[in-house]
Amino acid sequence: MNPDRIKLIAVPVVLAALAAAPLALGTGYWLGLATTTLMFACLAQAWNLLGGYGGQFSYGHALFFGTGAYVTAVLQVRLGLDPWTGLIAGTIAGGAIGAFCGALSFRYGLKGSYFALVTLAFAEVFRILATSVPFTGGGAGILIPLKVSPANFQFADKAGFYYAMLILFAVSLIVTLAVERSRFGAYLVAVRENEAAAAALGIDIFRVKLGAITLSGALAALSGVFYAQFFLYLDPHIAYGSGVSVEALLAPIIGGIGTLFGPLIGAIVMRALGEVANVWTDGAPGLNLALFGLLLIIVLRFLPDGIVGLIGRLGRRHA
Amino acid sequence: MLEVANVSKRFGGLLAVDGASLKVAEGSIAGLIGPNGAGKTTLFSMIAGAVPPTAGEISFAGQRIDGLKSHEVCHRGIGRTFQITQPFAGLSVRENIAVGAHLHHRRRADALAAAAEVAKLVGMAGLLDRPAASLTVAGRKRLELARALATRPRLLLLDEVMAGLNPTEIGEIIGVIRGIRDSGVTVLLTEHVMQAVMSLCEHIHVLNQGRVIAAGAPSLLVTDPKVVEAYLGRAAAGRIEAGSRHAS
Amino acid sequence: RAQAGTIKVGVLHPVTGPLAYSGTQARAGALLAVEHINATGGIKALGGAKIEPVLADAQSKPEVGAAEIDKLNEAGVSLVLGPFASGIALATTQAAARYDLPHVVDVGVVDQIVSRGLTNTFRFGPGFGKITSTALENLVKINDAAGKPAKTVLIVHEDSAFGAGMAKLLNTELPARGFEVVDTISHATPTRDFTNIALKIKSANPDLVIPSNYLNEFILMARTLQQQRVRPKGIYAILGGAASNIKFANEHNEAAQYIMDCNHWYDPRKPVAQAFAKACAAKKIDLTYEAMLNYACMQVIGDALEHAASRDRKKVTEALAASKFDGHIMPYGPTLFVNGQNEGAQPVNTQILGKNIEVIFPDTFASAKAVYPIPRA
Amino acid sequence: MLLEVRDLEAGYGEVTVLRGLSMTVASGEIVAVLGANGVGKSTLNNTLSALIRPTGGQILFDGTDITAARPAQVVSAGLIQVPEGRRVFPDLSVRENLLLGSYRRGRARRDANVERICTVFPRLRERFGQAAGTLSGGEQQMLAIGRGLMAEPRLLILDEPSLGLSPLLVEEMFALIGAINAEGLSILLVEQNVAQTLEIAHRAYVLEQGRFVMAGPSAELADDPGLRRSYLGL
Amino acid sequence: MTASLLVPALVNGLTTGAIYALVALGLTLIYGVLHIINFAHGSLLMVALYGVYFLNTGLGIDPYLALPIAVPAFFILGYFLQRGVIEHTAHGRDQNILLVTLGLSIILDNLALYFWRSDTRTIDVPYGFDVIDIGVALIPVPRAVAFGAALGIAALLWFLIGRTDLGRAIRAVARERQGARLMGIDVEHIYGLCFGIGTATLAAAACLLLPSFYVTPQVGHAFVLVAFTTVVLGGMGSFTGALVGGLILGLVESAGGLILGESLGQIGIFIIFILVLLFRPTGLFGGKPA
Ligand SMILES: Nc1ncnc2c1ncn2[C@@H]1O[C@H](COP(=O)(O)OP(=O)(O)OP(=O)(O)O)[C@@H](O)[C@H]1O
Ligand SMILES: Nc1ncnc2c1ncn2[C@@H]1O[C@H](COP(=O)(O)OP(=O)(O)OP(=O)(O)O)[C@@H](O)[C@H]1O
Ligand SMILES: [Mg+2]
Ligand SMILES: [Mg+2]
Repeated sequence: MNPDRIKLIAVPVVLAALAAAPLALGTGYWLGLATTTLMFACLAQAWNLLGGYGGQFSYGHALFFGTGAYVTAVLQVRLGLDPWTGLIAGTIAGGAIGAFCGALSFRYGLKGSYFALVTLAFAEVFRILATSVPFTGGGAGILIPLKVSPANFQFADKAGFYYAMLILFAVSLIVTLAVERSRFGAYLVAVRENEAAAAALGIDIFRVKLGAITLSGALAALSGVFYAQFFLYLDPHIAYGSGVSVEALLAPIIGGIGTLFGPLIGAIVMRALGEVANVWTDGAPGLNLALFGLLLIIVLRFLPDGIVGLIGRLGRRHA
Repeated sequence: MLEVANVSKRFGGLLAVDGASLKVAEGSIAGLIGPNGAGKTTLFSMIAGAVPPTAGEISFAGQRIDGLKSHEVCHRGIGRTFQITQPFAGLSVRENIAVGAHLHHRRRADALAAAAEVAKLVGMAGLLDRPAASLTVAGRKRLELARALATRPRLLLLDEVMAGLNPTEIGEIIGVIRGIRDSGVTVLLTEHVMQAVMSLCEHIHVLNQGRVIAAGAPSLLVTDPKVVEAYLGRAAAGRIEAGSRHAS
Repeated sequence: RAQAGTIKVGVLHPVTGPLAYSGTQARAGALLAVEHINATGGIKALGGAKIEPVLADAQSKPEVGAAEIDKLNEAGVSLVLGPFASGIALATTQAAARYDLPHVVDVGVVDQIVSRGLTNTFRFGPGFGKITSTALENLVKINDAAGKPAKTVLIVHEDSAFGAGMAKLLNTELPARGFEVVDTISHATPTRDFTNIALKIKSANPDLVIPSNYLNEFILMARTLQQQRVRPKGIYAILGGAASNIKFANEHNEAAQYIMDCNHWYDPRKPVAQAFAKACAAKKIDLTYEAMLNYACMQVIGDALEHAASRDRKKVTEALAASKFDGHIMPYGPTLFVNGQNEGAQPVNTQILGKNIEVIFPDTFASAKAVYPIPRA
Repeated sequence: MLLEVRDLEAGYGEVTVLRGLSMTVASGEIVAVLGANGVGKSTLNNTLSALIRPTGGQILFDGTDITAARPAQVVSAGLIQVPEGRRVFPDLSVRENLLLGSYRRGRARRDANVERICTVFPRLRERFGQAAGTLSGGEQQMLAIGRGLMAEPRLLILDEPSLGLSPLLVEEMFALIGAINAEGLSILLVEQNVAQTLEIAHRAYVLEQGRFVMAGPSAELADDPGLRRSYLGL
Repeated sequence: MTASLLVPALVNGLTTGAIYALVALGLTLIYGVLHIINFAHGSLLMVALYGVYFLNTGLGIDPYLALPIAVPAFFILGYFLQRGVIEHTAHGRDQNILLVTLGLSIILDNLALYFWRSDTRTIDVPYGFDVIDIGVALIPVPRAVAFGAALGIAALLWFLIGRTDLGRAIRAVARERQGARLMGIDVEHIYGLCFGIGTATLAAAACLLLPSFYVTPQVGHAFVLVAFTTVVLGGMGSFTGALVGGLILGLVESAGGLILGESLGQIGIFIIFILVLLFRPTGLFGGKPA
């Protein structure tokens, strides 16, 4: 069977498995962990679209995450809009910021580390702005009132949040699959591999990159919107801090960059490493995180192409 | 079909192309030769829109194309290969060619099928699933050609696609290029392999230090002292003449 | 009833990440109290059951804090103490509410923590509003007592939740009390250099500087003020990270002299408090407000467990809500939770005098008299 | 023997490219290796230069076993390769590229060597301060050869040196190879330009499917009908 | 705003900028020349600060006198980090290098937290509060020393990279490894040396910084971002650039803080950064873009 076919079957299977997961996870810690894992997987999926398929590494995906989160929160708190409208508005805002930041950087031909750093700088600018303007609540942050009701994107039990997040993640996964199978996807990969050659084959590099960053921004905003609704509190550091940007790129690299399931697998593996590190060090503060860092390096040492790369290699050996 | 008029390109203090003019007739195979560093690749890059000319005009099929971007030039129907090959290294040969084929095929499956067709044309059918990164120099040159062909160009710019091939392989690729011309594509090529240039080209331009110093039929140029001195050298000129006398 | 064994209490703080210092101090304070309670017979109403602290680390991130609540819930804790920072507290109290898990908040000063109607949430320390109003009242009193040397004020604050909120309040309140705010300078955490701020203060030449920031920045600021020869009549910190930190007082004695702070602090006259201070010294725990508040919170928890005489969360919640405990080390009087906020809670004023941090206000338990304005040789 | 290769095997991962090669280069010789595209000529060169670790066999250089040596040691011993595709340092100037040629060897006469190379390739002197990455293809080829010569090699491996050079320069290139050989330098020459190569080489090997299928003095090979058919297109 | 405020603020900006330059010098070498994005830079600075701190509190060695101890020690540390850890884990892939250095920084930060606790530590040197009065401003002595040192170190690195064989080899390796190997350049060794030198400059920065700063396990983060900014602003791999870039950032931050307020003033750094990237992506002193 060719790989394209396998993926078409694998996507519904994986989503079904994720939908069934709460049966095994119970309603407590593990379900909560699974929910945040999906949230970061969605963010990672967004990063992967731009970084993995398009080769444009961003160090500032917090920019989109934070924008999605702030837009819903502000609309809800200041204008009294409902969170579902906020979800759409946040996603659009994420895409718009992506387009804006992309238009500026790609228009001027920024590539590689230069692009990476400009995204980081944009995220910082937004962090400082969010600290300094009044309608975001400034440094004191913004608090979404607690009002449990599904119409209000606040679920009484954890499973509600889990399924809400699963739907958002499914969107990001299916968008990625669609991109992979489209002309746009082929162009995106070509731009990643060699811009000069891509241009000579009729590809408008600027437009392809712009499309990718817009889409990526919108998807990343999805996870930000979810964060806001799940935790109900935001401050500039939570939304635009560099920690979020690091999370966004860590998972795809561990999982397998430029692959469909890499971000999900990477996000799961990272949480798993974190848990292992906790257990082995008995939660000794600092030591557990240090061990997590060490495990990260060890994974890289033995899996240079990420976990999906390993699976691919094993698959080839069996074939 | 293609008309280059008084085009110049300056890199800092260096005038790489200096008021060059040339014309390529529709349906022909034209050659551009000249010593290393004469500006041939630079001229190609300007035609293909990769580098903007400092001065001069370029028109294609009656329309100005200087000032257009690479991809716009490609959409007008000009394909090019790179002297220093530029494969999409992480992709397979099939996927490489499919990128070109997408210009006329929106659907992925169609593009992949078209890629297989083109590969057959350039003799890469057996290599379709090889990663481009593992191709040898010769393989990469063919891939360049295949990718450009897949965009179905009306004019094809070939920058030293034969360098690094042995005489037998050169013979094969000459056949391929003739086939391309016969299918209605105009070809402009630069090459240092005289055997190929002589047998393929109907009309040749000689570039030296950025200027066109001679133009005409191949047989005439071999005896042009300016060309011999700047480019061919006496020994090669002698060999070519001997060769053509031998053949006729 | 032989109900021996243990009672699990979640102790949740940010012991890694940017807030690690405060989190570690807080944890140390809580554990010290557990040790004392257990050493003195545990929870007698439960047959001398020992308190078993279940440690959790919020890693200075709200989402991790919330996940840790899940874990603590599964570990079967009867209640949770923590988590030092406001941003984290908002997430953890909400997560705990899902399990009807009582949550005693130690520090988090943002008032929304207790104004959201979560019945499981009890904040032992004072909130924002209380701290500021007390700070202002005391400021007026100290200033009046010294013959009103200060008329102009300059505010320096860090720009996240607590500093920014503080500054906003001060800006509306100070003019009402006869002070003129000549400038308000906000800065990021971390800030690498305070020279500009020092220069601004020098040029604005206020009588009084009111800083509100974290430990590292406070240290840098105090040192830079000294370096740049900036000499206001007084430095009156509100929740100033270092002004109530004994290490700062020792290591930068010259720069630290006469700095006043309005902060959480214990009542040094109480014997329990003195015992606590001694225990801290023995264990080499820095004597800071994080440790004090958490020690006191755990004392309150111990008392509530006695009254609940049960591990059941509902009973514990009820006991906390009804708590009238008086035996803790803080200067609050009997505990009284109204809508989750301990009404008696209030900050006190301290001043670094020589090598010591002395309580200078309120008079009822002051250990020294305020030296203000700063004497100039 | 300056270079002696016995039963050499090498490849990439699971793919074996060289399947047991044996060859020699004597002092002062020009030895050519001929073969179609992709048979492994460059693989052979890179194995000799220790960029690829052989999976079997032995390489002796001037009597010492260098099979397991590191690239730097091979260079120190005087075995220098001018690689296919030039591999000049794109950000460095022409002059700096040349200077790095004598990173391990020939430092004492560095300035004199730069001078000598610029006399051979006057084009390089004209482009002395220009970044090598912006040179034309042919100019880069000259630079790569010049850089190789800066190391005062004892055995120079040239991988398709005429690639992309104008006929005039190809002519000069072969003359140059002859000239430096006349000064006593041994040369291993990999070329597609079979006719001219056989004119100047003393001996030649023909590589097919990972093995040498023919070897002998150039003159003999040039007359071999099989070789003429498959490599000279005659 | 009066000149009496502006002038000392600008002078202060220059001295702060020199510190940024100091931290950025090592980064520009590793990042600009070898194209390794070293996320562990801040953490290594933190380790260096602890090192100097313990030399001072444990053995009573003045931070300035610690230079000849700390600099070689950190050179060796950097060399072995590259040869022993990064080289083996990165497999030559850029994204892996990024992760390895990220992993290293997580490890270092948290081991520091575990072993040295999260306390803020400072040292007291006799000249800590001494100032040079230049009339318009007071310059603290430690700042003046750091300023001079930044100039000196930048010059030294500039000479090393631009004028020596080692420097040429480093630049050669950056873009053409295979070619470098064929010239007998030991690529892995050069990477090690380069990382070592970059780390050694951090040790120097630590010695110069400690008299007027503090150490915590988190301290590196305060400098990383601004160091990256400095590198890009100056042009990757350019030491003059790092120096001038650092000074400019110091000035911008100082002036921005004065005009917009300290908090919002930080935005100036990033806006300058974005503008430079957009309009002169090679930085002020950079050559061709990579
Ligand atoms: N980006 C650039 N910057 C500076 N000089 C350049 C640049 N590109 C090309 N040149 C110079 O322009 C001249 C012409 O180069 P070009 O590549 O067009 O030559 P060419 O005729 O294709 O030569 P060859 O036959 O060797 O490929 C050369 O001298 C080269 O050094
Ligand atoms: N890095 C690589 N990874 C995998 N396979 C490779 C690699 N490099 C070369 N090969 C394969 O090894 C074989 C020999 O390649 P090599 O480059 O040695 O040939 P060559 O004789 O030099 O060809 P050419 O005349 O085209 O330069 C080819 O089939 C090629 O595809
Ligand atoms: Mg060319
Ligand atoms: Mg080869």
